[in-house]
Amino acid sequence: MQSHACLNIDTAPVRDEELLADVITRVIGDVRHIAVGNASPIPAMAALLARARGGGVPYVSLLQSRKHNFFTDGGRELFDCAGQGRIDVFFLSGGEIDGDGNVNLVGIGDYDKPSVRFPGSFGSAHLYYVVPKVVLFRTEHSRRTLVPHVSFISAPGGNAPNIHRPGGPIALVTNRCLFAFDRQRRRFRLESVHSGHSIAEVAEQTGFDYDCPETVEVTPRPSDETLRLLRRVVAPQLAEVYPQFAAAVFGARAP
Amino acid sequence: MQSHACLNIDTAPVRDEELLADVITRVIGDVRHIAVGNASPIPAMAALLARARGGGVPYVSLLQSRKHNFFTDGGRELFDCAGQGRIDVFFLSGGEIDGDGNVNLVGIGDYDKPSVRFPGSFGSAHLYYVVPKVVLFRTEHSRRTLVPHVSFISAPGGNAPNIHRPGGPIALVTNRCLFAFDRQRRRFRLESVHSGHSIAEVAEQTGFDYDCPETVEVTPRPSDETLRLLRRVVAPQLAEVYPQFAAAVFGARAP
Amino acid sequence: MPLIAPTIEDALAPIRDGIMLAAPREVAGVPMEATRALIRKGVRNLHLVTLPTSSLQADLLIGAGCVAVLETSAVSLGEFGPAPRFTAAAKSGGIRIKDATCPALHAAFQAAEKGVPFMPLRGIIGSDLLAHRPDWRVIDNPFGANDPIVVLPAIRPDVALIHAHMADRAGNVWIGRQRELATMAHASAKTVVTVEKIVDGNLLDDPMAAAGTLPGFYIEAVAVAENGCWPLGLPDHYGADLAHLGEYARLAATTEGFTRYLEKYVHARRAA
Amino acid sequence: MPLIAPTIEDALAPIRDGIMLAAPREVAGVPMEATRALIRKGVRNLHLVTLPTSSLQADLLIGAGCVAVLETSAVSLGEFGPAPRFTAAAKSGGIRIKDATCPALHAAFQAAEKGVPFMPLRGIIGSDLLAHRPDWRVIDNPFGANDPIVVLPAIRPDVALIHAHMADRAGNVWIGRQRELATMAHASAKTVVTVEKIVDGNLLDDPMAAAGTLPGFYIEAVAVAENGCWPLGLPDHYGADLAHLGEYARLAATTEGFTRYLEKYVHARRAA
Repeated sequence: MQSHACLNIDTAPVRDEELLADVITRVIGDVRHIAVGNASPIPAMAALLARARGGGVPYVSLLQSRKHNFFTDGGRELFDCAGQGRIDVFFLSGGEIDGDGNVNLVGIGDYDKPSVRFPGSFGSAHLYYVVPKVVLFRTEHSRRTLVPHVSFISAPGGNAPNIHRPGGPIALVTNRCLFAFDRQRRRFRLESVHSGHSIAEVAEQTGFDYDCPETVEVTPRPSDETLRLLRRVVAPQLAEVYPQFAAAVFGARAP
Repeated sequence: MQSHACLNIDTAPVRDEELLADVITRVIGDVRHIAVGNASPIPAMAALLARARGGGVPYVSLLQSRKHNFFTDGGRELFDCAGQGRIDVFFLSGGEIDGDGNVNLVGIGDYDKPSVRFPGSFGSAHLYYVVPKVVLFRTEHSRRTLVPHVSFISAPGGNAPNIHRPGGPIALVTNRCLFAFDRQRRRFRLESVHSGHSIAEVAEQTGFDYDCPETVEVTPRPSDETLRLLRRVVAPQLAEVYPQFAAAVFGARAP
Repeated sequence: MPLIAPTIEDALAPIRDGIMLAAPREVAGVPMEATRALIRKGVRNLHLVTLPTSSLQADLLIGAGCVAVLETSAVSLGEFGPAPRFTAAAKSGGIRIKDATCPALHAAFQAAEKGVPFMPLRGIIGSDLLAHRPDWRVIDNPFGANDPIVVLPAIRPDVALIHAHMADRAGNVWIGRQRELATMAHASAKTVVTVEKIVDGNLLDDPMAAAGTLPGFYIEAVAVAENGCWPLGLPDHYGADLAHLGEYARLAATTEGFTRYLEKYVHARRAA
Repeated sequence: MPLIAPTIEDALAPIRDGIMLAAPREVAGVPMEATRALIRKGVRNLHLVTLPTSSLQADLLIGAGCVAVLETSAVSLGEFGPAPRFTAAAKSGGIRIKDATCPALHAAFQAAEKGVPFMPLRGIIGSDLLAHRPDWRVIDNPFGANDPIVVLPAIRPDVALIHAHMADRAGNVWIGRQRELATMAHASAKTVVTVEKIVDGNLLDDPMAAAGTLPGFYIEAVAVAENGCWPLGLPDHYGADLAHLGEYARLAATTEGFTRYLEKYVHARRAA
């Protein structure tokens, strides 16, 4: 298995996860500190990729990691750190995400007897407000997940101007495309479509309205150097926190 | 010096400090946790005496000690612990103390250009409110220190009934006497006068009004067992935090 | 002085029907052996509050019928998918859920730690959480102008139940970086602890160890539970039993499967 | 990444005239060598805020004319009596004093740490402190009825200056039980540290050391200052120089004596 993986490590075709991590890293841009919450293997890949490229910069905090996590003040430090303005990037997903950038992590239907129940809001109802660059991420891009209006707003995409809100969404990355988010207008715009997918397919599979420019680029393929970093540097780091994911995607194990 | 101290350790006459510590320990009664702040060697003696008598009970926290201090959450833990209702006894002094139980740790005269300036209020403006048994302590019993009305209220002896205040003063111990404090009436009552002092002298030297019963007892002399504990157990412990005091009073040094 | 309890069952005495029980997050060293003992004890109607999230522990307690009210920011099995018993109970209305968000729970425990009635927190406004939390309020920031801010009432659990690597005979418990366990203990009336081992000496005597130690002063009882987080991991000491978690996720997907799981792994196995 | 500064002077670059500077309490390991370097640097008009009290450090900075505003719960030399330069400056009106009470300063730093604009605190009502702190407010407890409570605005210093036993080359600093130093760093825009020594390896790699470590993430610069608390002590490492403190108390009792002290112990002695 190990030797097999080594033979192909730099020449294997681009995996979907690699493309998405590369997109996310590009969206993030230059920052000082990227934090990644629970159950977010692809955002974790993206954060570790950013650091691998930067030679140790930016700081990366993987909430469930011991190694990639400098916090020593307990579970609250992530949120305190964000409240201090010291987290530049965070990731949120949602059972539902709508065109206003609202995310639903609670459930569908009557709150007391929901037809669908999600795990819960985690830190979204704070981090979405105070982290300057929140990247929404959902690998299932369908009318079931990207809806006109979420059933329950765990955290809203925007607020009235008098609400203290230095942070909010900057983009939504899915398995089909990249949307940018315009905070002033509270509206998504299709930015690029991943190779193998189409503008028409995105329109068909998206439940909310968004802006669609005349021409939309194809999401660039990750560079060979990016693939090398993902496979040789990031994958083994990822295996500490996401052993099943890392094994399934890369055949990687923690070093 | 050591051998000299040993010869007389159990037979030396009662020192003033020993009498006061014994009085304080009696006033405290049975409690779970006694905390002692900065610059309070005699209250520290009393707390350590209580623990020596109880064979390790109650818990004693000397704020400036490493050995007699279980706090591991930084400087705030004392106050948090008090806010939780987990400190039963604390000690306060004052540059001035008045008959309403108000203490002044700030200064005398115009606040911006005081004629006398004290160090500051320390934790009094919180602890006095939340610790059930606060013992006021002042070794200089004079009309200069025990005044009709303090110039500046660092912390008041009582509050209006709607103010959350589970704690407050229970007694005032001085070099001349013991006053008990009646929280309902916000007034001191002379409880006992120390040997060598008189009721008339207390009246002469006290600047505030207080209740004086027909007969006032002489403060009991510490028992031989108490003196033994103070000299053999407490004094060496005290020397860790109050080296100058312990050396001056007991000729004791930290073990 | 804390009780150094001869058995986990003895240590769990303060955890009675109907109390508010505080539980640590899923990566902080979860007292799973004690959780199984609680289920065997048959405790009922718990108000379970997680600081701030939970995984297997909450799911197991909910599935076993121990929980009436659940206050949490999320319950999930992480890589193993949704927490099936939590999800089923939520959908059937079998438990009352007080949905929160992680920093709100941290702040509410810190309010109790500090003995204040509430704590402010940024965010939350515009979230539907607010509508379902009548116990949360919005006030005007006293230091701002037209600046609404949420205030959260203090959470004061009856008992906190935690697991840690080690304790000494004075009941001092080494919690390391899991500082929220100290806050949890400070906020709770009583704290019950299981540990991998009891060590000689006093943890507070060594400055290095003391920095990560929760003083025995706050502790009601300590009992030894070796491998006490199994099948979850104890940070820095042992990892999770992934195969077992996979088995749990499969079995707990149905009521019948969950019953079999309980019989096999909870009722049939007494505490070591 | 934090700067591992070649000299204390280099590390002190962020401490400029007029900033709000946070200082640790007198028993938490006071950066006295750095304080002398600040005086030599001639920094002026500091807003010095102590968490929550101070002794020699504040007295020295005040006496040397570095301080315009002092926010503190108390300044005293403890067993050596009142802090003479603080007392003199207070009486002459040479500095503006914002009198506080210890837990108010802890709470206000914690407010900044949590990114909230204020923190409530019990007590204080009925104290004259309130009248002299127009920046403190009384509100009705939103969860009570007729229950006034004080709220304190967050304190966000420009720079925190602390001393600790050791740091590693990544700028991680071992602060042990002095947890308020972490809060101070979290609350402050920048944190400057002096340490007894720089150690090899990474403090965060050892779970025991990590529990008492302030991550380099929060640190601006670290410089070595051996015996850096002298004449005060460093908890668990060395005690105070009592003879020297006695000499200070005697000399600082007069302006002339204090000037002689500065010449002898501050200006004449460069950092080691």
